[in-house]
Amino acid sequence: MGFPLLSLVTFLPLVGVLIILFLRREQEAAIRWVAFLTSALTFLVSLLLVVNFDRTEAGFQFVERAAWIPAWGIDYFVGLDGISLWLVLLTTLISAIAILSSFTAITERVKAYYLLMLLLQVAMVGVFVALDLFLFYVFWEFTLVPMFLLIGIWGGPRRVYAAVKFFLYTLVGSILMLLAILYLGLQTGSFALPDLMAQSGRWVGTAAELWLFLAFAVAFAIKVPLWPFHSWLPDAHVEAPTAGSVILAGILLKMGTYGFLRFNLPLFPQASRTMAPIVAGLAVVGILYGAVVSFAQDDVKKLVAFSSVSHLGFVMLGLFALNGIGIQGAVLQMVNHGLSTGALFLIVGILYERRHTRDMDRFGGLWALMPLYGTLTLIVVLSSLGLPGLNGFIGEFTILQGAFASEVLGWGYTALAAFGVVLAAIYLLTMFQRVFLGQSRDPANAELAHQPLRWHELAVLVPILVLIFWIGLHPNTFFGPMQRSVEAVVGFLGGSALAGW
Amino acid sequence: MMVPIPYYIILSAILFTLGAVGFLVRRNAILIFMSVELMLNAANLAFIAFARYFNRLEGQVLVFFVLTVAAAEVAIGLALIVVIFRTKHSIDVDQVSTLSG
Amino acid sequence: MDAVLDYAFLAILFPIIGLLLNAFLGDRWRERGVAWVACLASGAALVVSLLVFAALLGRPPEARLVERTLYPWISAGALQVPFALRLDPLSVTMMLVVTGVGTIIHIYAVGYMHGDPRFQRFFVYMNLFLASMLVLVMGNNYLVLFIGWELVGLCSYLLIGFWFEDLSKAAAARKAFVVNRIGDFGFLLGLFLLFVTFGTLEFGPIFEMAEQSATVVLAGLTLPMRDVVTIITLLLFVGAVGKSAQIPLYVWLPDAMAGPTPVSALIHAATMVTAGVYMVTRSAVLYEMAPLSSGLVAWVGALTALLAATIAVGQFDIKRVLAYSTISQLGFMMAAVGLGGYTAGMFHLVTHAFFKALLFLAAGSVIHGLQHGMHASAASQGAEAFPASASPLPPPDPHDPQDMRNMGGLRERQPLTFWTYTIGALALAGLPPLAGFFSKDEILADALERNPAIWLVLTVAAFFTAFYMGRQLWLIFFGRPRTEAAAHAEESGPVMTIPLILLALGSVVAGLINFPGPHPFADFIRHHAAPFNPTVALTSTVLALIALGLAYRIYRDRLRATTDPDPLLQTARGLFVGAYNAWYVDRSYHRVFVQGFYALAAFLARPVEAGVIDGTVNGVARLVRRTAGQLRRLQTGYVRQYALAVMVGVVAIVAWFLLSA
Amino acid sequence: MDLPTVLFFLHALIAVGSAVAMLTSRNAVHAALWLVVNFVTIALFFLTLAAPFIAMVQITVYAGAIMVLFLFVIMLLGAERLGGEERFAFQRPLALLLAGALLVEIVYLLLSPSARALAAMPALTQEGTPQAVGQLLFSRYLFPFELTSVLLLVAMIGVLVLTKD
Repeated sequence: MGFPLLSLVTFLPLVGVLIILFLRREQEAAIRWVAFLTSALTFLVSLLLVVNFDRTEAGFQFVERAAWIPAWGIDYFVGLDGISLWLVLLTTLISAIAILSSFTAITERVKAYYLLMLLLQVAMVGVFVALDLFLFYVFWEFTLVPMFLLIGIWGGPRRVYAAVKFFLYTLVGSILMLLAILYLGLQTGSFALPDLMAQSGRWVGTAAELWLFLAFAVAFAIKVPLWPFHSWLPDAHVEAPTAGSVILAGILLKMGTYGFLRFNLPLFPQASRTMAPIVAGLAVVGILYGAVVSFAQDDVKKLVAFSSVSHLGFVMLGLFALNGIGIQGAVLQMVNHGLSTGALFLIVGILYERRHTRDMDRFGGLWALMPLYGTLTLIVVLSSLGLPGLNGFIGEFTILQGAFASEVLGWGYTALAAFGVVLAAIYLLTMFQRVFLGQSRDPANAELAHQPLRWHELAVLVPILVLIFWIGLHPNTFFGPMQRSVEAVVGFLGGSALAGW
Repeated sequence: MMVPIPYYIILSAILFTLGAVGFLVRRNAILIFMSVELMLNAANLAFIAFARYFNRLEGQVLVFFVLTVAAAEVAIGLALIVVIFRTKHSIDVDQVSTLSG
Repeated sequence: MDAVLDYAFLAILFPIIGLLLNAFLGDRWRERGVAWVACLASGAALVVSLLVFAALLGRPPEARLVERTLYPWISAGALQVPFALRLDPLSVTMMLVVTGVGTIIHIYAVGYMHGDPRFQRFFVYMNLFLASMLVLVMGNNYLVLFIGWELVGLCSYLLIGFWFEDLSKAAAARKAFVVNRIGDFGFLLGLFLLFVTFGTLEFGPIFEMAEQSATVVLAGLTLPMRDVVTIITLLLFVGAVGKSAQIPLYVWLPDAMAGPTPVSALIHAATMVTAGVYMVTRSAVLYEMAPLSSGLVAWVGALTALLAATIAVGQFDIKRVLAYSTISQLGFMMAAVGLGGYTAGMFHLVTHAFFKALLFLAAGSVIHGLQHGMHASAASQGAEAFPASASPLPPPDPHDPQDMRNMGGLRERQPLTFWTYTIGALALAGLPPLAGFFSKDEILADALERNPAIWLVLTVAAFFTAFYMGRQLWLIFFGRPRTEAAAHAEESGPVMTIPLILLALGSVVAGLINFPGPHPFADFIRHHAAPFNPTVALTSTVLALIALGLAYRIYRDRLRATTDPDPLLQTARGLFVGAYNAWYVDRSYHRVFVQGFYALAAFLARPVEAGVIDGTVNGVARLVRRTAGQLRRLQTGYVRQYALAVMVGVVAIVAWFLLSA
Repeated sequence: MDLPTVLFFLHALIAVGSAVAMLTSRNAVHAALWLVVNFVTIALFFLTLAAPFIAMVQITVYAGAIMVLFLFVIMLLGAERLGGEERFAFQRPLALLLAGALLVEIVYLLLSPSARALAAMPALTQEGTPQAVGQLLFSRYLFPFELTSVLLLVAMIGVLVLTKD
């Protein structure tokens, strides 16, 4: 075991926590900067992971393992493969962006806010690097608390309702997962993922496999959220502060899809094959349903929230295509959604901070008032609706191609899901039109012309835009390292999936 | 000739039950506390009896710890009673039901 | 010379550099700097295209296919898509059309857009369009083609909604994008099926495999290649229907005229909308294997040609007439390629690019002139009061510079525009020796040879074409000015008229590239060309002359005031009103699809989402709360009662021990 | 019946009697004094069970320190007697019933065949002298022993915090 780089990336934000604890509550600027610099530093350190990543290796790298609760075979066991690599990077990036985006938006209880943000970051990275199921569960649940508080304290008018709903809904699923984790641990005597994968013969093919699959699936499906378990999401998004929404959409939802990919597929391959048509069916319903409902919203944030339901449907469809193309597309789409939807929430936040409303009927003509802002929004909107040349297209195309080529799904899934691309154009362009085009419908908008984007608002959007173009034009930077790991997962699923169809 | 262990245990049980009864029927917070002490003592008696029977000193060590805990508990408990008395001007436990659901 | 081929990607790169320069630095320059950058970028792309053309000509005919991989674009599992270019006669033809017409229109737009506050943005979009269109035509696989395909759609969206302060223009832009997306939906499915069938998306290997293997194994079934290809080509055609505005997805194109006129000329007449024709030609191998698909292509094209031509007769908006005319001409091209007349289709694509761009630009010049006239006349007199008219159609808006009823007599005010417009119109009507004559004639000759029914439909459509062009000429340029604005209209400046002259020149001589007999163009793109058919040529020329004469008889001096009803309204009232309303197709679509979608969205968002899905969740929560409300009564707060409960538990547990022991 | 048994019953009678007296005293001070008696008798039992150290601790800590604390608080609050009526009529009979049931259960358990083995008392080998207990406390149970110091500290601070005005 060499230098514990992965643990460093995971726990580095705690340094910031420690420093902030020693600052006085009134030193708000110092607190902000410490929080931002810590998370920015974490992001830079996490870049070392990419640099040192061995893309020819299918298994886990940067592995660290130490006994934690030896009596029950629980270890502190972390590692990274080509799939979690990008999610860890996404987390460190989005966390830094979310912290920077709160500089002017959060003015109350500043100290507590940034402490929670940094703690949340630790937990989220932990989720993506944990290889011990128990450790995973601890990190998984630990993300709930800071998020609960972020929504509940700094949220909108119905924040308490939204926070409690978010907390309880996700907790219900997690409990089933805990039971399944304990069952697995007791069966095999180990909670380590590689051990469990090696011993999966114990339950594969039995009725237990199906139940275990379902127990994990419910937890993850609520987190994703897979239709029809999504109704906590719009409430949480609408009430959460901007940075909370960014993190929620950008990272927390990915924990669900990541869970499916990391645990459900390799541990329960046969159940995955059996259940694939059902899960993919729900995903397709989610794609269409999310898109149509999104169209009917007046609140921009709610619109974006429902669009997440639709986009995550694509990710789920790709995963349950159960072949290399679909899964690679799904992993990339997780990153894409984190960037695009995160950016959309940032954009809505910028507007909300100035106008204190998100009702689309009260905007209009904003492109003329804020040309740069309008253009940036348009790029993000286009990325979100899957325009070729930008990131969304690569993900969606690969997913749909994977689903089309899938052994377990019929062509109908792809056909219906592809129609979601049409619907995405409808609701996103309608949103753009209602907010940015035409004439202003509220005289209060005139002030916006005098409030151009501030430096930190640009600073949060620019890196995202760079990545939007990068992924769109050269996706192989991202496909390359995940290739082998995805092949390994596909290998567990059996069949000729390696070939692609 | 020694007194057999069951005698001690039965005595311990009787004392324990008496303590429980005291806890349940008295309203005076201090008396309730005393009943708790009685129950602890009953338990201690059982510990010592078994320690003698098994010839193990661990039982006695445990009683030692129980005594320490009891001391701490009494200190805190009585302080609580004092605080309650200050606000409610009574130590009748039936006067205190703010935790009612 | 071959070295040029390695640098063909520069054709795409130059406009990209141009747009980046203008986007990031353009606000520091004045209009002049922006214009120079944009036009030079476009001109550089033209030069590259010409050099590539020359390089290809320098090679023997069978070696005129060069592929250059720029970099591997997508490698996900088995899906391997390179970003690669394919240079062959077909793509070079398109490159020349795109960059040639594109450069001329860029120059024209410098004058047309002069003074617009978003001048810089306009040229950024235009350069982006050029780059995207070049990606579309130069890609060596369907996915790269699709990038261009969607990006030109984006440019179309941005440019239709260029004056987005007008919500109707923004809505037209969205409509265009969404309708195109519906087509792209089919196209995407076609791509998926192509990939699972052939394992690649590159043109070369696909065409080779399609021709060589008779069967294909899909999802465990062995299917005849012919059937699979039929499905593929049908799906791809859905995309072409959207992009090239064919029945039933043509409805976006007339609305797309909301964009600035140079955009209508470049995107919505000369280049982007022909992408569907290009795609079908590119996939000729596949379409030839699937008679069902190509038959459908031909019929959809022919019917679109006829339908749009009839609608064009009933329009008053100068650009709408041209828009429906474009749809109609695209129908001609589609019919041609559907019938296997790829040469004729592509030939018509080229000539049409010239004369339709010319018509649009000249129309822009007319509009420009009329706007000047309006400014001039507004100073001398107030708003004109119009008497109510008895017409079933709404009277013209006196401030609409595009309504032909507000024009008349412009021949004298704008002579250069008049002459170039006339050349374009006659080329479109198909009079010899103009370019349109040769290309249209070749289509008709092909049609008569292969499918006389389609020939008949197309001939009728050609008749209507000549008629509505005649109508337009008379309404705009002849008679007396019907408004003050028309009387004060001014000729446009040289930056606009020189492009008109260039395009007019092209409209005259472009027919030469596939002059009957040697058919040089057919040789170049290596597709068959129908021999010259004197009967067809004579018939269509005579019909066109009759139609023009008829228009002259009907419209000569009949409209004297803006409120005078159209003469056709008296002779064929029902038909004219129907044509004016585009046979109510758009309206029905709105009723059924748009409002249906609104209703569905409202239904899902309110009763279903709030009631059923969230209702279930909140229902469970309410149930828990109610149960808890009952259970909380157990928590009396009396510590002794809690103790009693504990005691019950103790007794019970001990009893359980006793009984189980 | 031999002497130790007789003495045991005598002692037991005092223990139970003092407990009952404590329960039934109306005056809290009396109850506390009865409890002291009870504690002392239990300390005597400890002596007979070879636990002299614990017996001494019992007397000093319980009968001494803790009970003094009780008496002190009773005096401080002046709450020897409680007025008012029992509000829950079911509390007392139910309590007696449950206590009786528990007692019956325990006795039954001790009379069960498996408990017979307890009857024979093995010979004494380990006496709970201060030295023996101390050695155990400072060796194997050192950590818990140290923890009790923390516990007592916490209790001390807790009391100060709670009763501070």
